[in-house]
Amino acid sequence: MTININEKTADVIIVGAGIIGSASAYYLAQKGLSVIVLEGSKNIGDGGSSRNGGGVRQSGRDPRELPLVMWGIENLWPTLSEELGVDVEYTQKGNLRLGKTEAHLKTLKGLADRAIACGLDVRMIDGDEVRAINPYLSEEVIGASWCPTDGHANPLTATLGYYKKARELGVRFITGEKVVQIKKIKGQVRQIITENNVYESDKVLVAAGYQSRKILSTVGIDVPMEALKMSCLVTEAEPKMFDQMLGTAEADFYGHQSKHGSFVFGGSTGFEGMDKDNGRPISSSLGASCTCRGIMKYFPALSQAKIVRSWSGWIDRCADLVPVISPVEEVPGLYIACAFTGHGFGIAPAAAYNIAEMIADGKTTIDISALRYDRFKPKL
Amino acid sequence: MEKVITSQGIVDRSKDIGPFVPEADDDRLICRCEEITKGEIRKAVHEGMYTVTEVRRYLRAGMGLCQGQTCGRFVKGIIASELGVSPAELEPATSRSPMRPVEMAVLGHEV
Amino acid sequence: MLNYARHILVSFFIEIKKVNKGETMNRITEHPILGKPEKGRLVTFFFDNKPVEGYEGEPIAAALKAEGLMVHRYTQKKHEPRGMFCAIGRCTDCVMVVDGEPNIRTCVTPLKEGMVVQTQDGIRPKVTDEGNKKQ
Amino acid sequence: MKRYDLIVIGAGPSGLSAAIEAAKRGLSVVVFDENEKPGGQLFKQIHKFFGSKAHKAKIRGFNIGEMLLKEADAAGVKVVLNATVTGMYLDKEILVRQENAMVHYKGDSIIIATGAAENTITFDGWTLPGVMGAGAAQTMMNVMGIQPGKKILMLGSGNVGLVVSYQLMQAGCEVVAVVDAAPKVGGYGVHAAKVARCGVPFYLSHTVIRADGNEMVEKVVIAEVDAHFKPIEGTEKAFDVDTICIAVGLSPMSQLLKMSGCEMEDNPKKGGQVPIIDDFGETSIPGVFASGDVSGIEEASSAMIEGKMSGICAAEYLGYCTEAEKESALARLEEDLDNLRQGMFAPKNRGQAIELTDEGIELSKSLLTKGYMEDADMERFPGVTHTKGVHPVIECTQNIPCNPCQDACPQKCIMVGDDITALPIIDEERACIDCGMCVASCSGQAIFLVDEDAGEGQATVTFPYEFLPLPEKGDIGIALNRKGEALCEAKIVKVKTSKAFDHTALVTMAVPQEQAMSARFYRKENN
Repeated sequence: MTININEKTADVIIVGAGIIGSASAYYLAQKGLSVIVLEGSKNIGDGGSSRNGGGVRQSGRDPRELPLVMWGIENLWPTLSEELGVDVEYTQKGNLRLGKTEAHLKTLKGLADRAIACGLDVRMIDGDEVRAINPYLSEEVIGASWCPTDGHANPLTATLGYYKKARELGVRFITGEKVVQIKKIKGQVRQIITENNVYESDKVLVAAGYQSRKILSTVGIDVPMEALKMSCLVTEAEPKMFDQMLGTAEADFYGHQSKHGSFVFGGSTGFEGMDKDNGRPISSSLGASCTCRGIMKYFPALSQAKIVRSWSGWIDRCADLVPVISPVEEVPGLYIACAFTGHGFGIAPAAAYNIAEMIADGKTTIDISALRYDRFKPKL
Repeated sequence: MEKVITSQGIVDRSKDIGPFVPEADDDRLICRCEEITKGEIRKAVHEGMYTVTEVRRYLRAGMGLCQGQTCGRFVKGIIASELGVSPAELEPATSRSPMRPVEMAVLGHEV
Repeated sequence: MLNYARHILVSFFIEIKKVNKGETMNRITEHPILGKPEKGRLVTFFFDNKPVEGYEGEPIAAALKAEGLMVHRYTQKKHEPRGMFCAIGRCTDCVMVVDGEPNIRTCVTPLKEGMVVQTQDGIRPKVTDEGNKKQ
Repeated sequence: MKRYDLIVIGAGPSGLSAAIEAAKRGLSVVVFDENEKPGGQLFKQIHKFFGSKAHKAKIRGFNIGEMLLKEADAAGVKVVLNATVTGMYLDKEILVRQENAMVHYKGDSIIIATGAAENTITFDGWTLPGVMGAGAAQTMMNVMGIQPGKKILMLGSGNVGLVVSYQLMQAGCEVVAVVDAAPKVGGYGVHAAKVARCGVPFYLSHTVIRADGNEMVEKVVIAEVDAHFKPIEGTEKAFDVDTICIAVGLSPMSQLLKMSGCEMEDNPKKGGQVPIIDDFGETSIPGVFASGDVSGIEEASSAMIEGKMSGICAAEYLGYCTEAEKESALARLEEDLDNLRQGMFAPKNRGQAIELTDEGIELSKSLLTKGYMEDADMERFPGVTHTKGVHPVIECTQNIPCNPCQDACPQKCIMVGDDITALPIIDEERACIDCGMCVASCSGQAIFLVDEDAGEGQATVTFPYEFLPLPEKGDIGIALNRKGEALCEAKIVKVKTSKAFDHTALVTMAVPQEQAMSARFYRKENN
């Protein structure tokens, strides 16, 4: 395919080259639309797409987004590596959401019951059954929710895989192109103004993570969300121990062992939302140590595993912890996909597939109307 | 030909950087830890991985035990050469704590 | 994780005659500028199940190098030999399995009496003989 | 939280110098270093340093390290070893691994002096055991007390490659060749000359093609390169070696600075990623300084001065000295630093093709391309005279910042002048008393005492000797020329050692008169 690189118009312009933007571009290109993706940073997938624990899970999710992720796990994830020509390391060996106290089990049961009502195969198991599935877990674990169809994948290769495939299909990705304004012409979205250029399209998808809010405000739209800094760490490669995705009721850690052998674990300090930064997602001096202590309570056997790297990133936490995936009728031509609240990776293929349908066809395979941008109401 | 990286740091990933042409030293190891070759890195550039960070994430070059302390320069140089830019125009990979591998039991033991 | 390796090997070889008698294949015994090196106590440790002598507190890699032992590990993917490269703990090429723990940087890890040092194969000890098979 | 006025990261020449200056002015100072021994690279450097008195010239690196440690101790600096700084965070906080625990510290100011790491190059077989950094070899022999190998090829003719080649021979190893892709020797000519006169061949415009061997290096193949550094087919040469040392420059270890959010730049002239700093090392974060190699690759001598500057600035930043005191101290240091940054090897002259000395004398081409001077080159330099009786012959032919020879001579025979990069001049009016202080004081081992007519058709040549075993009076051996080739029979007539010579022995040999200006080294056996 020959691409005119001076062309600044396309059928659709996407703001943000994370996994949502890249995958949406891929599915739109499959439908024959021309797409330009504008990315403010120098790297593809520089936000939450490269800074997450790699979970591809249904359990623990809100019923409003559950149908979407279930559909993706059924229809997209199993063949994704083949489709993209990149090993996304998808492993569907279940998710254990661990509890150490009765209160934890109550929380887990509440989540499980909600998911069962949506048709998900998830159940509560006791400590012995937990250790039958994962013998490395400590006696402190007294129970868990168990969803055998959950799993994990490599967010780095999955994001870059979508990018690579979309690029092959002719999608133009432009990095270092920071969008500062969306401008309507005669009542219709038209211009996408960056620090250095002006692009034009009748359809714009804003998928810029926490930075979406500022961009959306230029056309008078608001999504109640905030940037929240989260931290992860990675160990050296270790002999194969287990395949499951792990999480906890307390959310003190989550993660999995990657195909490479390294463990990728996220955790929290309790100061999330209060952490300072210097304009970059600089790690807190307390985060990695705290996460290690959390992990060792569950996995004493990992105490000698060496941490080689830690990192932090901002998630786009929504007021109700569920993403916004929506057309914006009051600003014709504008579409939103943001506020994934730190669990946007597993749902990304399904979300992007339906976003492409939403933009190209005006209707989606899965009903995502519960994720509309105008759903937010005050509590009283 | 216009440069791949503009003076404002804008990179159009669809700009033609020419085809991937195999070279005699493609089998040479560059990343000693993760055993990534020069050819793999060069190919990744032609698959769209234009930054040190992207190559790192795509191939694991520089993500092993030493965290790219030995190969970082090489990876940057190879990418720059494929893109026809100076290595100084590319950002090196981000520095991450801990600077040396630390056991979980030690990292978790703050005094 | 593999910590019992040490106990097995120490008890297995504690009575066996030392093979090297502290010979100094590569040691500099007297240097024109630095004079005679100050060294710690001569101790026995185990390299791939063989008792070897080295000086307490010197880097494990130094004690191995003194005996002419160059190959510290074989890589995971291509199974290629690797040895000391930077000697300051940065490049991580000299890692070995020490007292059951893999990926120990031997160029900066001080030698202790009775240490069990094994050639690393990928991320595990290289299976060399009976002692390893017992694991 | 443990807090200090100043935290210094890295106990090398720069870090220790910074800590001393700050502590002297009353700051509470802690220095962390990940190594078991302090001193950084100084403890690997067993050669005598260049410079002037202010730069601790003619003192061996590891002794400078000892001096700095004593000074630091006296000033009340706390030096913590085996302490790896694993991260640097907001509010000038660092996390330090000490033993099996992590300790948080905050500094009201932080000086990062983490130094540099060795660069390498790739070739087929570069991952084989036996291929190593020249610095690694230096660590092995000078710190660990282990020979890096028996037969070694050195890749790189910069000062590191040359100095380490010499040190390898001092450690009893054989250096089979010094190889460099550049057409000219990168380091000081005097360093090259002392390696060449031991018989080590130089292969300029050559590079390593591959290392062969099953489990470890057994052979190395080099080849000549063209103007574009591409190997020329058919020029391959093989050497049986067990070790290949790579000395192709250094890169700043600036990761902590980048992590902490200091503004960085990629500056090839400074060796890579460096923080953007002012003239005295302050980064974009107020109170955070970078000094020594981490802020740009230079020498230990300049790193010490930069460290002092940062230490003084940190003191002023925290109100421990006045701005006026700072300014006057900095002015003196700037002069010292400026002195070091002169001459043909100055940072500003990097990459320039220089053919004449400052004095207008044509440089020796043979020195630049083969590592040694041809006899005919010698006569045009001011250090070479033919006075009657014993007299110094100074084979110092490049403008390098160094002047200890001028102070060493009690008779004032040798003059460098105020410009310390000037070539030494012999004052033929003043009589040499054959004390040998100039020979021992020359960090470049470029001074010889020659008596061109010692009677009976013999001449005597006194040369510096830093190998074991020492020749003994009465030994008969072979005199070598500057290239290391056997010239003639030589008889050892005197071997002088002295504490003042600091481990440099002065060996005097008698050779036939006509070899007086050619014989420069000695070998016991005839190979």
